[in-house]
This record gives sequence, C-alpha cells and structure tokens, in this order.
Amino acid sequence: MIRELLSRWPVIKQIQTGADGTGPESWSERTRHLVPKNHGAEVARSICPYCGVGCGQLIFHKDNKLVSIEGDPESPISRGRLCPKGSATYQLHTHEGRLKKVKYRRPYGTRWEEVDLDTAMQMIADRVWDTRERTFVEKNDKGEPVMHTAAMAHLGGATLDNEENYLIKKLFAGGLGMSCISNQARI
Amino acid sequence: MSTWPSESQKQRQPTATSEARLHELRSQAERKGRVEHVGVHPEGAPFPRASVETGYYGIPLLKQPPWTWEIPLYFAVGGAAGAAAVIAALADWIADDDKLAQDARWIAVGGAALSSVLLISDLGRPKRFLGMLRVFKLQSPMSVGAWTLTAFGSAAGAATFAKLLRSRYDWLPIRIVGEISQGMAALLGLPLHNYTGVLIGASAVPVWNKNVKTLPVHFGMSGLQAGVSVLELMGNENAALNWLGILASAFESWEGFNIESDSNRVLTPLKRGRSGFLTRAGGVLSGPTPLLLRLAAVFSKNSDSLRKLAACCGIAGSVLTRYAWMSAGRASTKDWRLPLEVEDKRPQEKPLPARMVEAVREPRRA
Amino acid sequence: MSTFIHAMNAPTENPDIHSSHTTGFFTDSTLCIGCKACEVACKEWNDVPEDGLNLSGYSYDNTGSLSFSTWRHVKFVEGEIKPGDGGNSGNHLSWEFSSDVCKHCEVAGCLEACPTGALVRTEFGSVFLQPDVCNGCGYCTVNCPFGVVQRNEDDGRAFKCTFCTDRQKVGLEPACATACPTKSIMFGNLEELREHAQSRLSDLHGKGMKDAQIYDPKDTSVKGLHAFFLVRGDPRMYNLPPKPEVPIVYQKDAWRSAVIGSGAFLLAALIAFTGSRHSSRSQRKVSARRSRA
Amino acid sequence: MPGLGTSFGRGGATTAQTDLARADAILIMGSSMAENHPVGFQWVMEARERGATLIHVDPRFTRTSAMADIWVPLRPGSDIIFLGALINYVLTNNRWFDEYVRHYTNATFLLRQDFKDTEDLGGVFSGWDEEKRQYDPTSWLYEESPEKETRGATGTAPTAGGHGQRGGEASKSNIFIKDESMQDPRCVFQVLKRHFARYTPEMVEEYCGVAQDVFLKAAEAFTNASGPEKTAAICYAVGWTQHSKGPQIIRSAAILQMLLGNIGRPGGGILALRGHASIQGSTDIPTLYDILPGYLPMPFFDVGTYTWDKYLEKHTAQTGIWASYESYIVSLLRAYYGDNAKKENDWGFDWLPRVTGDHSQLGYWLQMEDGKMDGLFVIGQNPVVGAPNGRLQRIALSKLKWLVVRDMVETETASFWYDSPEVRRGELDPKSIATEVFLMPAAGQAEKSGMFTNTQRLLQFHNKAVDPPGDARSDTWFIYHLGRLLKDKAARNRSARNEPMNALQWNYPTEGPTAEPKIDEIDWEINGFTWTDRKLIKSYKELKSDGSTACGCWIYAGFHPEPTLNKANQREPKDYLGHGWGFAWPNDSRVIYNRASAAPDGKPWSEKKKLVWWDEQKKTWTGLDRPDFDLRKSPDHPGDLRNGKGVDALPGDAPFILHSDGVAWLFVNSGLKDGPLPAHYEPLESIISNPLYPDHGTNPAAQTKQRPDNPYAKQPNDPRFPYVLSTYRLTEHHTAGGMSRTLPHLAELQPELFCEISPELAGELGIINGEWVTITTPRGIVSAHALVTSRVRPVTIGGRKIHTVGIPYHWGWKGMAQGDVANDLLAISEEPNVRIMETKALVCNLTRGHRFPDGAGALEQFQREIQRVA
Repeated sequence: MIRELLSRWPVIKQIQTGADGTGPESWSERTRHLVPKNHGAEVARSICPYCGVGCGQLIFHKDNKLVSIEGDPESPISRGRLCPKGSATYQLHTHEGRLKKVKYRRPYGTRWEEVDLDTAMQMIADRVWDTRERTFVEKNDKGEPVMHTAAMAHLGGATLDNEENYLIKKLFAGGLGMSCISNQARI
Repeated sequence: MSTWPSESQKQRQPTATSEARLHELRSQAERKGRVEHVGVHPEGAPFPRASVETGYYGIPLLKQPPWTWEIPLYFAVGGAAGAAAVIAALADWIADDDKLAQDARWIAVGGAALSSVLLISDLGRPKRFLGMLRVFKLQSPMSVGAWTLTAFGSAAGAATFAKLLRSRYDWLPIRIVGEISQGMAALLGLPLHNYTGVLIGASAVPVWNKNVKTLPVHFGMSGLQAGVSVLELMGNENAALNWLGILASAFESWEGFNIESDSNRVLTPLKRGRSGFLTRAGGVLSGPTPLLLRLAAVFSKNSDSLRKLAACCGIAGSVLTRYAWMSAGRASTKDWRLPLEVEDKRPQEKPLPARMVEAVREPRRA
Repeated sequence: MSTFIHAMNAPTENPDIHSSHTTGFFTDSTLCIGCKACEVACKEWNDVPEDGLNLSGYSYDNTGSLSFSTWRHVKFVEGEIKPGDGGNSGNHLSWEFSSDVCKHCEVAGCLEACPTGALVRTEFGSVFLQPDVCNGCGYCTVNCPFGVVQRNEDDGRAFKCTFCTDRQKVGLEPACATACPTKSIMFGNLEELREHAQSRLSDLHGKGMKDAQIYDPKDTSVKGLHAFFLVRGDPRMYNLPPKPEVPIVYQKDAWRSAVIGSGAFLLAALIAFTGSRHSSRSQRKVSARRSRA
Repeated sequence: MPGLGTSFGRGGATTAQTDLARADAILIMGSSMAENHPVGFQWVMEARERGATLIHVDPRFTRTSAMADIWVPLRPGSDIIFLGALINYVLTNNRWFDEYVRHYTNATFLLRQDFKDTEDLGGVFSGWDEEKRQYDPTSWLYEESPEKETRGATGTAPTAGGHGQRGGEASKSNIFIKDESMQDPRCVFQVLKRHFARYTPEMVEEYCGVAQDVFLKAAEAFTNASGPEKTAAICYAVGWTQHSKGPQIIRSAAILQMLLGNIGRPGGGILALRGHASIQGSTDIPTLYDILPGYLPMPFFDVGTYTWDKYLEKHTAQTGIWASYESYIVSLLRAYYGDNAKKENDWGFDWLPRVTGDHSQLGYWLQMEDGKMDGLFVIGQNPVVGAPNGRLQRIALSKLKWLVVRDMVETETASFWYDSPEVRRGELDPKSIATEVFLMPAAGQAEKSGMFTNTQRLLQFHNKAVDPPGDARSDTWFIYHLGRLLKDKAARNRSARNEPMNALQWNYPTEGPTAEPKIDEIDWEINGFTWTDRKLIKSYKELKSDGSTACGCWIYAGFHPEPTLNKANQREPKDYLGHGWGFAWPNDSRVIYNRASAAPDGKPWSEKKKLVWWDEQKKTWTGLDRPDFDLRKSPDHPGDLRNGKGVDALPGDAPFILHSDGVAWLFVNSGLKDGPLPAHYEPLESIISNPLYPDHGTNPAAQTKQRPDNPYAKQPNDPRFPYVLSTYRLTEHHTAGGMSRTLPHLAELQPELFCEISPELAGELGIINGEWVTITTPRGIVSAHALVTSRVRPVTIGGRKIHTVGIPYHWGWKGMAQGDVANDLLAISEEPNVRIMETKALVCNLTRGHRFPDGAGALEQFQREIQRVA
C-alpha cells in the first residue's frame, strides 16, 4: 500500500524520470481519466426555444436528468453554433427560480397559496365555464349567428409548439367560441 | 437586490440650477430650432473608450496578490526563524554562547511552527499544506520555499529536541544527531531567511520584479534584523548581535535610500498612498533608526537599553516592511498602465464615477 | 452525427505530450459580433458561477476581465463612428469585439510557479489547472503576466480556462469554440491555426485593413501563445500587454541576490561571533565573579 | 404579414437563412441581425467574407453595423423616404431588371381611370373616406377587373385583421389589361414612377438625415449587386414592423426587390427575421383572432363573411391556389368537428365564433381596462413588461375576475397584484384587487416534444429529453385536459350554445403517468388524413371539399406523410439549403417563388445564379431546390386566366401561384387598408411635420386609441417631448425577459436597464456616462442609467439637431437583472392592417437624475411629472 502511495507521489516519478513537475508526472488520477460530463449520456435532438433562427440543439440527459445542452453540428441552419441565450438553455431548465408548483392567489388575497394541480385545473374549468355561460352570444339583434364570447381572452403562442397552438385555437375558438385570441406575432 | 431606489439614486435628484439650465436650453431649442452652446462639458469626458491612452477602460490587466495578513507576517516570521537558526549554530559552535544558542534554537523552531500555522491559515485547511510536497519544482520559489520550510522545521525541531535530551542523557548518537540537525537547520536557514524575496521578486507584479535584484537581500536583512532583535529582547547581550543588527539596518537604510532616489514610476506604490506610507514607516523603523541606536550603543554606557530600543524598532520595521511590500504589490497591479507600457498622464484625467469603476474592477462575489 | 455521438462515448487515453497534438485557439476579432455566446457556453459547460450584476458603463462589457468566474470575456472597444462606414471598412476602428481567454502560453508563468503540480501541461499542449490538486496558495495569480488565473476566495482554490480538456479528450471542441456563431473563435491544430492566421492577415491587409495584426508574442520569454488573437489597432486597447514576460526570467537575478545575501550574512555572522568569542568569555568571567561575590 | 403576403402571395420570408451566403449584397434595415439573430447572422458573415457588401441602415451603430461595410444612420421613422428613394434611384437610373419586371410583376397592368395617387390628392389615395377614416379600394382595381359582390367587398373593414390578407379579395384580379410597352400613364410602372418621383437623394438628406453621398454609396452597392448575374437580399425584423406603417415599409422593400429581380432567386429575397422560436408557426397555426390555421380568415361581420356562402365567395379565387379555398376550410372544419361537420350544417361553419370588433390583443386589452372582461389566459408571454403602455396593461389586469398565467417562472404578469410599480406607488392595492390568479408551472422545450416553425418557414421537431419537474406540464397537457373538463360540462347541457363544444373532436390518446397527449396524433391531424380510412395525405393538393379529408393546417399538409415519417423531425441535410432537415412549407421549397430564378423560357437567368429550371428532356422542373411550381407545367404553357380554374389556369411563366394573376404585385389592388403603394407618413408622435404631405402627417388609417389612460404628445413637435425615442433588444436577453432575466449566466451580461444617448445630448444636458437619467412620455416615466456613446448620433433635420434616445426593453421588477419597464413609455396604437403598436419612433423627454420614488405622494408626482411643460 505504501508502495502504491509512493508510486503515485509525483516526486517519486520526478526522481525516476528527472521531470520538472509540469508534465504527466503531475497529472492526477482524475485528470488522467477525465471524461466530459455528457459521457455516456443519452441524446435528444431538439431545437432552441429562444429566437426564430431555429438552431439545432443536442440535449444530453442521464437518468431523467439534464446533463448539458449544446448546438447540433448537423443542423444546416446553425451548424452546431448557439448564441448566448441558446447556450443558456440548460440553465433555463435547471435554474433555481423554476416554478414547480401551482400558485394561487384568491380574490383580495395578499399572498400566494399552493394548490394542487388537479384542483387548479378544476377551478380554472369552473371559471371558464361560468364566464362562458354568462357571456356567450348566440345571435345578434338581427338574428344572425355570432356564437362567441368576447369576455375572456387568450394571449401567447410564439414561444409555444405548433401542436400547442393548434389545440389552443381549436378549443378556444372552435369549441368555446372565444374570439379574443392573440399572441406576440403580429406581422 | 438592493432596495429601489437606492441612496445613490436619490442623491442624483436634479437641482434647481440644473433644471433652470435645462429650461433655458429647451426654450432656446424651441426658439431657434437648435441649441447653440453646449450646455456643459460633461464630467468624465471623453466618454469611456478603449484606446492606447486609456487602456481597456483603465481596467487593470494583472490580478492582485490574493494573500491576506498571514502571508506578510509569515515573511517576517520565517525570515527571523531562518536567521535565528544560523545564529544558533554559530553561537553554539563559534561563540560558545549557550543561552544565545538555545534562545535562537527556540526562535528557529517556534518560527517554523508559527510559519506553518500562518501558511495553513492562508490555505484554509491543514491538508492543503501537504499539497506543497506533492512535487518539487526548482523553478518555483514557492515550491523551493515550502520544501525548505519543511526540512528546516524538521532540522530545527530535531536540533532543539536533541539539545533537550542531551541535558539528561548526553549520549553520543544524540549528540551527533543534534549537531548534524543544527548544521542542517543553519544551512536551510540561509535560504529560508531570504527566499521570500525571490518569491515575490520573481513574479509578474511590476513593483516587485522591478526590485528583484535587491529584494532577497532586503528580505534577508529584514529577517536577520528581526531575528537579532528578538534575541536581544530575550536578554541576549552578545555584541555580535549588535553588529549583525548594524549590518542589517545599514543595508535597510541603503535600500530605502535607493528606492527614494529612483524616480522610476514603477516604484510609485513604494512612495505614495497607503503602501508608500507603510514602506516609508517600515524603512525608517528598520533602517536609520536602529542603525543610529545600535551605533550609539557601541559607544554608550547605556548600551543595553539602546539596543533594546533598536530591537523593538527593528521588529516593527521588519513586519511593517513585509506588509508594505504586499500593499505595494497590490497597488502596483492596480496600475493598468504598467503592463501596457502607457505613459502616465494622470493629472489631466478625471476619474470615472466611482460606482462604475468599482462595478468592473471588483465584481461582486457569486 | 453518429461520429459525433461516438466521440462522446469513446474511451479515453492519455497519449504523451506531442507537439503535433498541440491544439490552440485563434480568436479573430474581425469576425466577432460581440454576442458573448462564448462566455455563456463556457459557464454552462464548466458550471462557472455568475460573477456580479453590475452595469459597468463600459460599452456593452459588463464582465470587465477574466477571473476565477469568467474564463471567456468579450471586450468591447469603441472607436470613431462615421456615417457611411460600417465596422468592416478599412478606414478606421469603429466598434471592435474580441473574446479574451487564457493564453495557454508556450512558457507559462502560472505553470512554472505552481508549487503543487496542480497546473500541468496536457497532451494538447495546454495549461490545465487540476481542481482536485490545487491547494489555493495563490502563487499562480501573481505569476500570470496576463492576469488570467485568480483565486476564488470563497472556495479557496484558483480557477481558469481548462481549455475544455475533458471535451478534448474525446475529440470534442471546447465549448466556446463550438458555440461561437461566426467562428471568430477557431479551434484546431496550433501550427495549422498559425498558418491560417497569417493568410487571414494578408487577406485583411489586402482588403485595406492595414491596422490588423496578430497578437502572439513569440519574441518575449512567453515564446508564443496557444490562444492567440487577431485584432485591429493597437493590442493595448484590448488589454494585451506589448511585452509580457514569464516571471521565471527574473529568477536568475533573484537567486543570485539570495545567495549574495546569505553569503554576506554568513560571513558577517562568522566575523561577529568570532569577534564576540573573547568578549563574551570575559563577560562570562565577570558574571561568574559577580555570582561568586 | 400582409406586406409580403399582398406583394407575393404568402406572408412569410421568401428565402432561407443559409441562402444569404449566396448574396452579393445584403441590406439589413429595421433589424440588428447580428444582435438578435447571431447564429443566423453567420450566413451574412459568410457572404461578407466571400465579398458581398453588407449595408446596415439603422439609427444606432449596433453590433450589426460593426460588421457592415456601409452604415447608414437615419432618423427613426423615415424608412419609407429612404426606401422610396432607393426605388426612385432604380427607376430614374434605369437599374430595373427589365425582363423580370415585365414578366413576373404587374408593372404592365393598367389601372382604372378613377385611381388617384397620394401625389394627386395630397397624401391620400382615391377611395379615402374621411368620416369613417378608411379606404374603399374599388378605384385601386385593375382596369376591367370585376368587383366581387359581397357586402363590404370593396371595403376592408376596420375590425378585419391583416393576417389573412393575401391581396385581391376585392375583385377577380385574374382579369386585367396589359400595356406591354409600359408607356401608358395608367400602367402600374408609370404610376410607380410618378409616385416615387419626389423621393430623391435630396429628400433623404433633408428628412432622413442621411448625407447624399452616403445614400448614393448604399444605393450603388445594392443596385450593382442585382441583375442576371448577381442578387441582393434584404433582411428586416421588428425595426420595420413596429411602426404605424410597418407593412408599407415592407411593401417598399418588396417593390425594390421586384424591380431588381431579386425574388425567388438564390441569394435574393426578403428575409423576415422572427424573434421567437415559433412566431412564424404561431401565425401559420395561429393563436390570433382574425385567422384560422393556414391563413384562412375567420368569419367577420363587417366584411359580410359571417355566412357560409358569402364566406366562400369572398375568399375563393378563380385562379391560383386560392381557387381550392373550399377544400382547405372544409378539411379544417372536419378536423375540428369530425363527423359532426356535415354538408347539411355547412360543415359546422356556424359554430365558429364571429369577429364583431377589434378582438386583437391591444383591442381587447382596452376592453379589459374598461372592466368589460372576465378572464384571460396568458401562456408563455409577459405582456406587462412586453406590451406597450405597461401601466395600462397592469391596471387592466386588476379588473379581471380571473387570470391564468402559464410560464416557467413567476413573471411580472403573474405578480402584478402585489409588487408592480402601481402597487408600490399606491395606485393599486392588493386588498382591493378581485382578480383570481392561477400561476401554472410550464414545461420547457427539453421536457416536451413538439415542433417550432422558424423564421424561414421551416418546421423543426424537438424531442423530449426529460420529464418536467414537479407539477410543471406542457401546454398541450394543459389545453387537452382543460378541454376534457369543459367538454364534460358541455355534455351536461346539449343546448345550442354548447353545440360547438359538444361537436368538437377532442379524443386525443394520452401516455405516461401524467396522461400527456400523444403528440403524434395531433401532428397527424395537422398534416391531414382521409376521413374514412385515416390515411395520411402527402400534399395539400389531395384535400377535398366534400368532407372526405380532414386537415388541421393545409399549408403544413405533407410534413407527416407516413405514420412513422415526420419530416419535421428529419435530421439528414443533403445540400446547402438543408433539404432532408426539417420541412419547409410549402412543399419543402426553401426559397419560395423559385420559378422566378429561371427566365420566362425556363432557363436560369445565369449559370451562377441558377436555382430551378425546366428540363426540356424530362419535361419537368428540376434544380437545387424543390420547385415552388407545378412540376409538369412547361414554361410555354399559355394558361387561361380569363376562363380557367385553379393553378392550371396560370401560364407557365407565372411564378407567384397564390396570386390569381400569377405575378408579384408592385401595386396591390386590394388587401391593404392603408393604400396600394407605400407613402411616407410621420410616426404617430413625431418631432417634425410630414414633409411630403403636410395635410396628412401620420398614416391616416392608423388608429391611435387615444384616451385619457393612453395619451399622446401633441402632433407634431410637442415642446415637452423634444427627443425621438426608440426601443430595441439586446443579444443577451430575450424579449420581456421571462426566459433570460432569471438566468444568472444571462442576467450578469446585461444586468440593468440603460438607455443610449449621444455625447452631444449628454453634453447639452450635462449627463455623465453611467448616471441616472429619467425618460418621460405622456404615458410613463422610466429611470435608467445613461450609456453615453457616439454609436448614437443626432441627425440634423431642417437645420435642427434631432437627438435619439435608445432604450432596450427587457427589464422588469422580477428576476436577477432588473430595471424599470421601458414599455411603460409606449402608447397603445394600431397599425391598420395588423394592429401592431409603434415602438420604434416616438417622442420623449430626458432629464438628469432618478426621479420616481415609491411611496407617499409618488402617484401625484408621477402625474404632475407627465403633465409638466418644460
């Protein structure tokens, strides 16, 4: 054991080889076997969530945990490169400020309360249905079909997936008859 | 996050004068369609630009020496300990002054121990000091110093321990070990007492490497002065100590004179500001003051108290000097002009608002 | 893609240091758009902490300098703005960006100074600070002529650019070079990069950018950089020192001084103690007499 | 994008980012591409390194200017003067690409006798109704073009949105008369010449503040890089769109590119740069009030399209792709309502909500402010920071009954009720705000699968890597499960009003412990399939009007042709345009209208600039890109515009197959609400009066929405607000900051709000770099640090120095990097076509110091401050 300890002592190696202590003789075991942190991780191929350029991203993950996110070198648009925002995508998902629970503020409340997800969904559904029941217009004075409610609105979409937007428009406009639907995109 | 708005923000409230001037400019703009005279020449102009004259916004290139109070104190303690080991051997072998030799041994071993404590305090954990012995690098003064200190500590310790044993069992092997380790301690005491001058002299800090030729002698003499002075305060009256003190303080006086007479701007931190004050104070306390007192002691009847006074000055001077150099090192790295070799035109320049400067130079710790 | 994934999982080996394996960064500031992707990519990959939320007022640079918590740093140099001329015109400097990084010097001050062997030369010719070895002595800090390496006072250890040695071990480019949108940061074989830099320089000169130059001080004791730069205008505007020296060049003088000092001390002590022998003996006699009395 | 939509047929970028590398000159204007699209900018850099000239026109010297060869600083809001002058330069110096213009544009078409230009009427076109403040475009039609007979056919209603406008709605524009000599004073080419004659270099110098030699340098560089052997591209972003005349600025660029023959050709085109991952996707598959997926307009009341017959009549064209309108809408309704959509009930058309007013964001927000709304969903947006007149935005939220916010962090929108500036100022009190707030944690892109459509119409799929943390869920999950709960409620009462809910097809299978809807199923629905045997379709051409197909978005049809083949998830690029990687609508053409890259005879204009061409041997169109054309239609195919139907009726040399005449439109005969040609109007708040049309200072059709809580400066030249204000974005942050201000690695790079001012202005006001300044508009007060830089410079207009204050708008009061909300300064205003607000050119005042304390008296001070006359 002592021999092993001694053989790992760089000074011994220095004496043996006459090395000056700046080279491999001073490499630690960790250095010798250094591997990138995404070594052996799985890769999901993704697209950057920030601007409209649409850079390719490789998302490395292990055991349902993100490991790192970097540019996808195969992307014909980005060729593996990312801007500062795209480079921060890992932190976007993992930073401390991430919301993980539903927060609820009751009318005239002065603080957030925690509500479980299912309750919150039920509550939202109740609010939506109540508003729709009260404000839905089937026909105008002339008896022409209007079939809408303009008392509730939706905003957002440009950072969402097409599938999400599709369902939003389908449910909110096609089903609920909400006419006030808008997002960041204007033009 | 700080509260909003902060105190400094509130201070920037516009005054009646500035409002009046604004009003004047506005009405002029309205009347004539243009503002003819520039309102005021803004403070801090020209606007921050990176240029040869201003460097990169005056942000220092070099990093400040990171060491806290322990390291300069170590410089002083280690220097004294090294010098003491040499004195111990010579007092034992040549002068046959047992008390002096014994006191000096204790200083050597105590100094070595204190040095380790100081270094570990700077590093944070005892284990980290072991890292110093992971490799031996001749090209690194820090490595040389760490090995020297370790070997010195062992030798001085062995010598002291042997002497202690000898007072009970005066066996030959103990005597041999004692004498050899005393010799080793003296031999290692020589580099230990002045290698710290090499340590900082051979660095990228301009004010240090500018003085590389004298720093080791300077630090050595400072260490010698401290060693001698401590011994004297312990009641040793050996005249040799006074003469060694005279040598050290004479050199320190010469060093001080040298620095004062050199107008090279790299040396500015040794003359101006906090570091300049420390340098001068340290210089006076370790140079001319003890020199005069010691010379007086040679001829005076009251030599004992004169020497004790000189010793006190010497110790204070030695410690102060090390702090002075550390402080000068910091000031020197803050001067962005030095590594960029840009001329100093400081008088014409107005500093940027303090807030902005600090923001860049001293980023808040994460 | 498959080769890329393969590289991710390739076994690692430690070939010895060969100059043919030496890799480098060539940072071409005429291609830099100042986006700071390199800063972020570096921090994300290496998990480097945020280092302050202060607005500097120095153009768009709120980072200031390299530090223990900044291993890539984009500099913003504002020059003369003229309508009609963009920054790509050869006439004058307008707004220059340049991404700074540890220079991985051919002869590295920090490397030579490190007493623990924490700083080592890797098989890629880079200077690597082994965080598991560093004991935080701080000596590298005062030995870097470029002010790169710095001690983290909270952690106690020093940190600097690793040249993404972990990534290089499996054939990946460093994070900054991978991210750089305009390939202002080029990574590759050092010799090839140097050749490329020369041809790039003559191209730029041909386009009228007479002020373009390569910063790679080979004629000082640093003997060249493994991370070198192409900048327009005086390198000093980018905080690049004209004559960086490795502090080991001062050691000869320093040790000579130490030897002289030690010699003088020893000699003086010998003389003084030899001289004091008699006086001390007589003194001892006096004190012995006193005690008897 | 009616600017591009009406000019060329489709409201999307005409080219791909990679194709910019083949340009010989690139004009970036209304965008700081290097700053906001750094990775896309690599292709511009590549072009530059290959010798292309890069021209950046921008009031500020930005990171893009720093890469450019030519930087042209101009006064904010004077874009049309500059572009008009470029057009005039082309026309007066014979620089137009004659053969291209003759064959591929409507330059030769004759206009009606009663058309009158702004030059004749002093600032408005014929058809202007001063009382209604809107145009009747009848007089803009081609000579002999029959008008359509629907109510409002000739009017473009004030409430109608612009997203569905592709031009030509008011007539059968496949019928027209041509003057091949282009000499007739009534032909479009001559009209164009007269219209732009006053847009001269002198004008540019005088009113854009651009020296003539600088203008000429840019004009030379751009026009010299156009022709058979060369092409030039234009990139723009919200620097053009966020004006009270945005689409018309884009129209100017379109006209310029048509004249120079740069559309549909490699290295040419107009690239609209989008600021969000799927902002193109969110108009293609819209979450917008005025359109359905695939740019099919919603039923509108005031254009009379609220009945099935009128709706079809108005939107169906005789020739071109829009001839099959019925199959697109029927397939969509089939996808929406499944078997409940029947021929007898007009496929459920009556279940769609009718648009009866201004239901756009800014429109309904004012309704909200007036207390007329109950609830709001905000999903992935932060309007109280990102939308204009932030104070009004926040106060309006306090009048809701309920608010649902879904995001990855707690945004300012979710927290308005307890820590907004209004609460700090005492204007709002949590104890008196009734709004119920639900803040739902959302999944990030790494935690869900789905597709984005990027700036170049490219569908790209992103694959899920890990599960979202805690109760965070995808928005698909949220909408699906909300829909499920609501359908349960609807099923309890099968009344008429609940018919749409009950009819809605909403049976998506789910997977996993959280019951996440299977994304494939939704993608198949978007792609389209045959109704009876559920076979996925391969092209929109397979869509039928008899209900036998269902398709959620006809323009995306074919991206998922097999159950296991999702072309949006293809990752094997084969060529420089990236075929094999993702799927570009339409039909995977990367450069659209690429038939125009070949001469009328089907041969490339030049060897160097070839893209697609007619292969005479194989009798097919072929080339480097997927031809955006009928593959088998030979170049000499005569077509039959007058009597034919659909795409087949278009001749073989008509590249713009969405237009019923097959050509690009220099002159837009209908589809734009503020005129057939771009004309310069000053911003809604301006320092100077309109030099061209003194009687019509601002865009007459734009809506200011002026009201006490949305006030404006006096127009023009309000002495209280002597500076021009322009907002913009920085590389380091993302829009309203929800995805960047909370991240340490981004927050530290731009940690605080600042504004950029010139040394001259700083000198006049005695401002030190870095000190606090306060910017005031009639809507709000914002304090920021001043960044004094010569990258911002004043322009001299009419001998008067006009200063610009630039302010990025990313910050709010939450997250790590904080600052005042710059958008508090902006007014809610609406450009007539797309209802976008003006953010790039307003007026403001700027004073030294920080002067907006919290607490007692703050509100009064705020109001006093705004009213104060200097």
